[in-house]
Parts: sequence; C-alpha cells; structure tokens
Amino acid sequence: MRIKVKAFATLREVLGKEREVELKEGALLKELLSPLYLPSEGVEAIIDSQSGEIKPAILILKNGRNIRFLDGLLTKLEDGDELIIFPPSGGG
Amino acid sequence: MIKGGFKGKILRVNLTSGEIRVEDLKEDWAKKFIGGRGYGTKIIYDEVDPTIDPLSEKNKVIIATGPLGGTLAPSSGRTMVITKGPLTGTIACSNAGGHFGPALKHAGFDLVIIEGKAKEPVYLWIYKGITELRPAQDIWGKSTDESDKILREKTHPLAETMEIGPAGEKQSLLANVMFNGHRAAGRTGVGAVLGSKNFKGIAVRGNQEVKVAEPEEFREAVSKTREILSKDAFSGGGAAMLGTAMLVNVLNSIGAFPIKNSQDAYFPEAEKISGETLRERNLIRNEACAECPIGCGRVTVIKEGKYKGAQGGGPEYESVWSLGAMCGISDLDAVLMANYLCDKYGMDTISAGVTVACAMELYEKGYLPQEDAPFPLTFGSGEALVETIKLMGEQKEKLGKLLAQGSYRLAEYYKHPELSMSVKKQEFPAYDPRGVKGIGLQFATSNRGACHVRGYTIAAEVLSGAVDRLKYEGKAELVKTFQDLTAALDSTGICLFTTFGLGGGDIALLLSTATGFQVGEKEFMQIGERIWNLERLFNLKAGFSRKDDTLPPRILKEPIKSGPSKGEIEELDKMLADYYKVRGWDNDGVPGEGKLKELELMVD
Amino acid sequence: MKVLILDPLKCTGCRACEYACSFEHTGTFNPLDSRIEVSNFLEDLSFVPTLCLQCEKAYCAEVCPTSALTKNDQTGVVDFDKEKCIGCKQCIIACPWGSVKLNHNGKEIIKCDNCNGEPACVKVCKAEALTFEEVEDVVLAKQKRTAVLLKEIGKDLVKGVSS
Amino acid sequence: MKYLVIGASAAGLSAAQRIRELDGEGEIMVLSEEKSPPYSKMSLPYLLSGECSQEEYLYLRIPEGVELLLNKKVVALKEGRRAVEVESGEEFSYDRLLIATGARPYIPKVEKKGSPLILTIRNLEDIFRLKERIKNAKEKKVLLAGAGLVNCEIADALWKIGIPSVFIVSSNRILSQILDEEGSSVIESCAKEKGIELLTGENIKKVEEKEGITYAILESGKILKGSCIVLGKGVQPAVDFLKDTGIKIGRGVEVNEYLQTSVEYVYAAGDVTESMDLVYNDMRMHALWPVAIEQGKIAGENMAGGRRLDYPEEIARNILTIFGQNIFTGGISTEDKFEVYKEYFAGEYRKILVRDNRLVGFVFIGAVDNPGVYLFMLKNQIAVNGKINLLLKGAMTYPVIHPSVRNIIF
Repeated sequence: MRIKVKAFATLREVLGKEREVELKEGALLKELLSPLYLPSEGVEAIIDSQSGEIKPAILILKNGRNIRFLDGLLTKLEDGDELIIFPPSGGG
Repeated sequence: MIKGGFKGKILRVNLTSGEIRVEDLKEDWAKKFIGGRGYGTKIIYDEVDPTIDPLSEKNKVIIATGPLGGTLAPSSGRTMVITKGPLTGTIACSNAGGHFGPALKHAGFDLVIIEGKAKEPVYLWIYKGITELRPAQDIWGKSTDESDKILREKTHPLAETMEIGPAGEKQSLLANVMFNGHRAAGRTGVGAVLGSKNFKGIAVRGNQEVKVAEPEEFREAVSKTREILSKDAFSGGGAAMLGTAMLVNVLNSIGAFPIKNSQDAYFPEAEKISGETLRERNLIRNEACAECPIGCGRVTVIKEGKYKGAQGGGPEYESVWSLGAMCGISDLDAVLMANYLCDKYGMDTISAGVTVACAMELYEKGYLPQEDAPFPLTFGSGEALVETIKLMGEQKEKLGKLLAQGSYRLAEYYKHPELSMSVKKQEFPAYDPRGVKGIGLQFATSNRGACHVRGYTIAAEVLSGAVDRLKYEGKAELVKTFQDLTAALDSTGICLFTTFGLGGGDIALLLSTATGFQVGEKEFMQIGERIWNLERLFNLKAGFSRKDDTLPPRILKEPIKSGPSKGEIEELDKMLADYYKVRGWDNDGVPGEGKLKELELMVD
Repeated sequence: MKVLILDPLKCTGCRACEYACSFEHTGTFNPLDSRIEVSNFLEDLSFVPTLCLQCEKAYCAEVCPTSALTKNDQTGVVDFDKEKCIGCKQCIIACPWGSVKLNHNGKEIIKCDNCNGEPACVKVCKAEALTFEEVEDVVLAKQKRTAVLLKEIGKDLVKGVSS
Repeated sequence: MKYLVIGASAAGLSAAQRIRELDGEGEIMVLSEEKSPPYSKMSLPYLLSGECSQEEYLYLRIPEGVELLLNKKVVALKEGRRAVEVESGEEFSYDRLLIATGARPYIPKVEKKGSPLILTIRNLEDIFRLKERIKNAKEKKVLLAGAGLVNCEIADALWKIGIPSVFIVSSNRILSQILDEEGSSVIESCAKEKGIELLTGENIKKVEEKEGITYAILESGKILKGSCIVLGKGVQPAVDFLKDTGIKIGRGVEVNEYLQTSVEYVYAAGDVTESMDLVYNDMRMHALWPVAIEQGKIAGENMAGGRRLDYPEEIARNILTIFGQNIFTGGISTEDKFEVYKEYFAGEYRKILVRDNRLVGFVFIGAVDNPGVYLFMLKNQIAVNGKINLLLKGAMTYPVIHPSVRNIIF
C-alpha cells in the first residue's frame, strides 16, 4: 500500500516536503517511522531514541486526526492514508 | 509600599479640561489585580458606567503596562488598552507588542487614563516624567506609520509612539490602536474610542529605571524562564523561523481552517499562504518585541507584481487567514498588501478580513445588491480584497461606511445577520469551532466577543495534542483554566506566547520576585479568575446575558463540508452549562455570591 | 583572548542586551544605563547594536586626565576605574563611536567592561547577533575589523548622514 | 638627537611620549617650572569639590625614558645656540625644542588696600590657598570676578562643599564665551536655585581687607563681603620668555600645519599656540585639554622625524557639569547664525547651527546624548542631509552616520 507523508516547518529540512512510501498491507505507524522508510535524521527528530516514543509536542496527523487519539504509534495504516507531521508549533 | 516592578504612578489625562494629574498606584489593587489588563479593568469597572455609549465622552481608555514591563522578563513588551469596546459593547482589553509599554515605565508611569473629550485633535507627549497635551490637527488624517513618523519628528526621534489611524479618527468599529505604526492592539474597536475623544496618540520617552524587589531571585527567575523558552522547540526556534503563520498548515491539516466566511473549513490552497511560503517569498528579517527571545515578528516585502515594493510588519497567522483563506484568497501578495493597508488605516486585520468575507458572501448570495458594490465582491479575488479594504478604511461610499461597522452590522443591514461570523458582534479568529470544540466554548464565553487570545485552548487541543479536539468532555475546565491564566498573564506585561513554554508557576515566580508580592501558582490563577469575573460583572451590567454566550447558527448547524473534519458541527450546549458550573456561576451565567466572596469581589 | 562580535543583520531589535547590561551593572533596568545600545531604524525595521570596540589606541584613555581609563593588555579591555574618575567627561566627547556614555541621569560615566569575561548581553541574545568569541591574535583581529569598518565608513563619510 | 620640551602638562607629556615611541635612542628632557610633579590642570576644580578624592589621581603619567626636571622656569630662548636658559642661569641645549608652556591667567588692574586676597586658579597651590583662605575667613563666601569656564566650575565646586559664592561679571551673563543668551539664562537660573548670586554689568574697582574680611567695592558703589576674590578673566599664552626672539606670536605662538614655529627646530603645542578654526575659518586659541594632547602627539611625531603629520583645523568644544546641569557646546555656540534650530523643553536646551548642509555649532544643556558622535560630525563636516530632528534631539548615533555598519559583522 502507499502512504503519503507530508512534513511542515522545520521538519521539511529533514523529511522533505512530501513523499510517498510503499509499505506492506496492515503496517502500523511505528513501522513507517523508521529509517527503513524515512531519512534517519527525520526519524531522529520525531522519535525519542531512548524511550522509542514520539517526542513531546510533535504533532502527527493521520488524515487530519491526531494519532494520539487513535492508537498512537500502533495506529494502523491503510492504503491512501495521508500522514502529516509538524514540529512543535504555536500561534495566535 | 511598592518595592519593585511597578513604578507606582498613574497619569490621568482629562481631555475636556486639559488637566493632567499624577496619582499613586493603589497597592491593594495591584495585589488583587496586578497591573495591565487587571488593574485597567478595575479602573473601568469603578469609573465607567457599563451602560454608556462607548463612543461618548463618558467612556475612558486605559493604556497600561504590567509590573514585568521594562524588565528583562522574557517578552515583556506588552501594552494593554482597556476601555468599553464599541464593536462589542463589552469590556475591552486589547494588547500589543513592541516597546511602548517599557518606554512608559521608563518615563515613570504604570498606566495612563484618558478621559473626557478634547475640542480639537491632540496628542500627549510624555518626556522623562514631564507631560504635555499638544495640538494634533496636522497629524489628524494621517496613516499610522506616517503618524508615528510625525510624532517622533515633533517630539523625539527615539520616542515610542501609540497612534490611531484614519479608521480610529472616523470611529470605525474595527479601529485599532497602533504602536510605532506596526504593532497593533487590534480588537474590539478600541481605536474608535480614542477617535471619539479627538485623541491621536502618545509619544513617550523616559530615562528612569525600573527596579525589582528581589534582584538576585529575579535574575534567577529570568534565566530560568528564558532558558525554558529557548529549549522549547516552538518558542526557541520554530516561531522565529516561520512566525505565527506556521499555523496555516497545522489548522488546515486538521480541517479547522475556515474558508469563504466559514462555509467550509479546509483550504486546498493553504500552502500558498503558509508561513513556509511567506518565509521563502517575502521575509526580510525577524523582528522581536521588547526583551523577547521568541522573536516571531516578521518584516516582509512584496517583491513582484502590482504591489511590488510595499513593505511592512507582519502578517500574523490570523491576518493571513482572515484576509486570505476566509475570503477564499490564495494570492499572498494581495493578502500582504491588505495587511499593510489595515495597519496604515489602523484597522483590526481579523475583523477587517472577516467583514470582507461576510460582504463577499452577501454579494454572492445576492443579498448585497450590485448597485451597492462598486466592483464585484467575489471570493478568491485578491484585487477585490485590497479595494474593499480601501473602501472600509476610507469609509468611501455607502458600502465603505457599512463595512467600517464590522460584519454584524453589515449583515444586519442586509437582513442576514446570521452570515456574520461573530460573537457579541466581534469577528471570529482563525479557528473553526466545529473542528476544535473547546475553542468554540471560548469564543462564546469570551468577555470581549469572539477571541482566541482570551483562552488559547488551541495549544492543548491542537498543538500539544494533550486533549482530543473533537471531544466535548473536559472542555469547560480547559477553557476556564486558559481564560484565568491569560487574564492574569495579560496583567503582568508579558506576552501570551511565553505560555507555550512557561506555566503559571513560572510566571508567578517572575511576578513575585519583581514586585515582592508573594504570589504562588494558585494565587496567580485566582487573580486571573478574579479579573475574569470582574469583566463578566461589567458585561452583565452592560446588559449581556446567557443568550449572548453563543455562536453563529452556521457553526452550530451546518456541518463542515470537506477535509479532515468533514461532517462536524459544534454542539455548544454540551459544554456551556458545564462551563457556568465550573465557574461557580448560575444557569444564567451570573457569578454567585459565594464565588464573588471567594474572589473578594463582593465590596464592589 | 575573547572579543565581542556584532552581527547587525541578525539583530531583531528586542533590546534584551541593553536590559541585561543595565541590570548587570546597576541592579536595575534602564536602557540608558546600558553600555550596549541598539539603534533602531523604523523606516525599514532594521536594528544595529553598537558597543565599545575596546580600541587598541583608545581616544578615551588618551584624554583621561586621571588615568581612570586604561588599556588592559591582558584582557584587551579598556578598563574604567570609577574611583579615579572625576567626572570631567572628556572621554565621552573623545570617543567618535559614542561608546563611552553618560548614564541615565547624566552624572556618571559608563563603559563596556566585557562583564569581566562573561558578557551579560551575549547571554540574552537569542538571535546570536552578539557573540563572545575566542580569537588568536586580538590585535590582528581588531585591526582587521577596524579596517573593514573604516573602509565602509570611509564611503559613508563622503555621502553624509543616511537619509 | 636631543629633544627638549618646555612645559610638563598635556601637550608636553604627550609629545614626549610620542617621541619616545618613535625614537628609542634620543635623549628626551622635559622642563617644568612647577615644584610639584605634573598634574592635570583641568581637574583642579574637582579637587576642590572632592570629586577627585585623592591628589595623586591628578598626577600625570611620565612616559618611561623621559627625564623630567622640576622647578625649571625657562626665562629665555637662545635660538642661535639652540638652547634655553632657566631662572637659575642654567642652560639646556636641544636639537629639537617644543614650547608647551601653556597659558597664564589674565590679571586686570585693580586697586588694592591692605592685604586683600585675590586668587587665580591655574596651579595646584591655588586650590590649597583657596581652601585655606575659606577655612580661616570670617565671611564664608567667595567673590568670583568673571563667570567664565573656570569660575563657573569653581562656583560649582564651592556649592558642592557648601560654600556660597557671588559672580561679579562685566558682561550681562555667565559663560558668555561658550553660551548664547538662552543657554546662559538656563544656567543662571540653575545657579540661582543653588543659592549662587549673579551681579551683571559690574566690575570690581577696589579691594580691601578689614579684620579678616575681604571687601570688594564695585564700580556701581556696591560693596560685597567675602573670604577672598577669585579672578577668572581668561588666560593668556605664556610667552614672556620668547620676547625678542624670532618666534612669531599672534594671539599665541604661530605655527604651521606641522606645528613648527617660525624658528627652525622649534615646535609649539597646546594652550600656548594659536590654530586654525574649522568653522570660523580664522586663527584662534583653542586652549583645550584634548587639543593639547592631540597637538602634543603630532608635534612629537614631527620632531622625531616621523611621517610629517599636518595638524587638522581645530574646533572649539566644551563639556562640563555645573549646578546640576550638563553643558556641551561645540563650534559656533554663542550666537545664532546660518540655519538655527533650537528647542527648550523639560529643562533641556538644545540648539544646532547648520551651514551648507553641515553642522557648524551646537549647544546642549541638560541632556547630553552621544556627544562624541556630534563632535565627530562637526570635525569631519559630515553632510546632515535633512536629519535635523535627529541631530537636534541628540539622537545621532554612529550607525546613522555610517549606514554601512548595518550590514557588516564587526
């Protein structure tokens, strides 16, 4: 299956603006977020290497939904999913 | 005895009599309400009848700094403008960055009260504690950046200035108060109040020091808070890189980015007006307000096309949205131009953009007849945007005059008030409540009409993702916490953006060491709650009630049509009663006696 | 030896350096008590921090009648000894850069002392417009800096004040 | 090479220092007529006020490898023999000579009776004498004849130590040599506030002493009582010993652009010389401390055969603090000429004069901002280009003059 991965702001420098990743059916988010599929610098920026968890305030959306309120790193991916990753941000 | 932080002096300027008086800051008030928004609200509450016409001589305007202004506390450059707002009729407090607040402190004053009405246009010159009201006829009518220049020419080249533009002079309800021509206290029409008083602005330059009560402890608190902000990925880097417009892609990605007067909440062309694009195409350099390590300010230029060469501060996220997406526009140059024009006229970019969007929908639906429109007001047209802003700013023709009264009055005139995306007649900021539930409750209950910076739940609902944006549970508490925190924070003189890194405890520590008042996190939050309730009391007396704590029908009934939040509506009722309960108010949104006693507001 | 380096293009105009400097030296906040000064150009929103260049041949030290100002060869700093200063103010008119200044009430002479090797201004400069850098040969580095500065300034002098 | 310097003040010592830097071999000798080691004369009022807490702070640094001889008052120049003669008859020869004898107070003729004390303030002993006189006097008040720079500084110093004073001036205002009328009146009102009296259009006719009290009888008939009289009527170049020599003297010793006098191998620097004024465009005395240092340096350089440096045209400038007010003047400051811009607000007086797009004079009283930059602008005659407001308000900074610094790392 193919997953679209988009990055914004500072993460564009390490992940690129947009890419498509080919994964096996039924793969989990955790599998995608690895140097196998993404530039290792990008993975380092997202995942805490010690705990293996997503770094605080990194926002990952699957089709617009924060994956924290899905199944986190265990969120199941489906063909055509759009994954968006933001570095910590704020505004007003 | 004021030990530090505050200067301890208030300047009262009566424009009717021309008398200028120096008064002492009341220490017990400072303890209960801090400075800035809190202290200013207390003055308005005590001295201004809530039922008056905001544009009458009886209204007053407080220009206030907080105890952290003029110190090294991070981002301590805020200046608050407090009055009864003419756009909403509620208590109004708008605040701006820049360097004016600190300069006022260095000139010896914590705040300035402007009352009465001058016969002829005047401005106030404050120099090293010496004050003078001077004629401003020859500055009247000038744009805010011109006014800033002339004021500095007439007073001191290094003076910090506050000014209204043509919008304020003509009492447009969208008029803001600008600082040095490029920082805005934007909302609720505060500029019109100054305009109604024939008051053009203030130039200030001082030479006094600002002391803190506990220098060593304060030094540590400053290092600690600056360090936290530097380490935080947003305040320590992201904000400087992309400015607030970095949010364009974030809000659009979750489908809570209202477009075309909130007819939908997903903008396929968002990238064209994003912070990333702004940086690539238009950014000249970053600008920071006083003592700010975050440095989110943009200095931009239009490099090509019709508006080539135009240059200015901003735009902020909210402006990119209101003048861009909300009007269906992806032409960034037109958005920038409209933003610069709003600043020149002295108009709130959020309300201006949303009002244009409202006019466009009225026009496209045929409610705004073609004979009233000097040109086609079509969604997506950058040219129409810029021209409409000019009409609005100059109040030209019938439409210009209507636009200058904001979207609600415009839509009401054309018999479709439901098309105004506003609460208490103040236009929405850039978040669709249908896609972020808590912010809808915040818009509905905000004491100055629809507003994001009275309680920025977006931080938790979207940015940190600490809570689920689409759930209703817990949002009442969340909104209350943010509202109280912000009310207290706005009273200290530092910027809301510090709260992306700092908690109430950190700010309370800065406050305590600066003033010598012993304020912990709990007390700090309680001060915020006290201010919030006082503002509510003012509004209740002004005639507002539960029925005004609502959202436009579109938000409550029309589901989002496309994007990640497709199908969502905002069920405000699921949160409102809860909110009143959490606040200790009755079912009509009136603070109970118990609550007022607890907050020591009973005597009032 | 370390020297303060300024990069005006990075300055965001926040003036934290001025406040840090004032606080370090007086314990209170007053930009007029700061040794470092940010010039703001509101026309185009650009900012230039300026501070003492610690000249090798310092005009200020040359005219000081009481040797209150002396060049310290160890630190490279032109030291100011407040005790010896009588307040004649010859130094402030001697410095063409305006880097030896009067304080906020116009009574005392103030001058950058590099905060004894830990400049407070650098610590708060988030934009990194100010840095404190180790240079091998200070005299040479300074000569180079001054040469660049003077070359540029030479062009300016002919044109006059920027309009 | 034998270098001889007459006078051990700013010009003499800075010349000696420069010569030493350039010529490691030659013999350098400095002669001083005073008994005390060289000290800074401009600092004397600060010693009186106590702002200079220790006398030693006034002592000037003697450059290494320079021989200083005290108590050697030069009485004659023997140009033919390339030597000078001192009071004791001793002679000192030279290959290169620098005249840096400075100036002496001008003393007008006044009738005296008894042993009235009339002081001038030029030397260290003068301060001790004044202090002593006040200490012993029955009437603790100093009568100041003249209100020039020195007397104003003395009045200020006296006020700081709690001694009242009275100005007796023949003109109509104080500091008339450096201020315009508005400026003077600002300072006069400050003086008045501090309890310092001012009598204008008056001259002392007669001075008497009775029972330890000094009486000044004025031309108007008014009689004033005081501890003593301090004469502050300006200075004259100290050139007595140059009489009947080939050294040309105008207002002061005449020098060319290399600070050479009309006699070969003889140079002059400091208060004793006259120099071309940049804005007035005529020869004037610029008896100023920093001018003396600068001239000493250049004379030293030329004497030691370094690059022949020509001395730039000079600018009058003064900075002082009296009666709680800072005063900074430069160029044309006593009159309104050319384009005049002025402002008086919040106790601060500012004035600038612009001629042909160039700053030619200014007066700042109260706030004195960026004075070095102003002097730089004046000296270099940098085009003002319409930045009048910036200039008038004291907001001229070097990044404004030098826009290039906005774009370079330094």
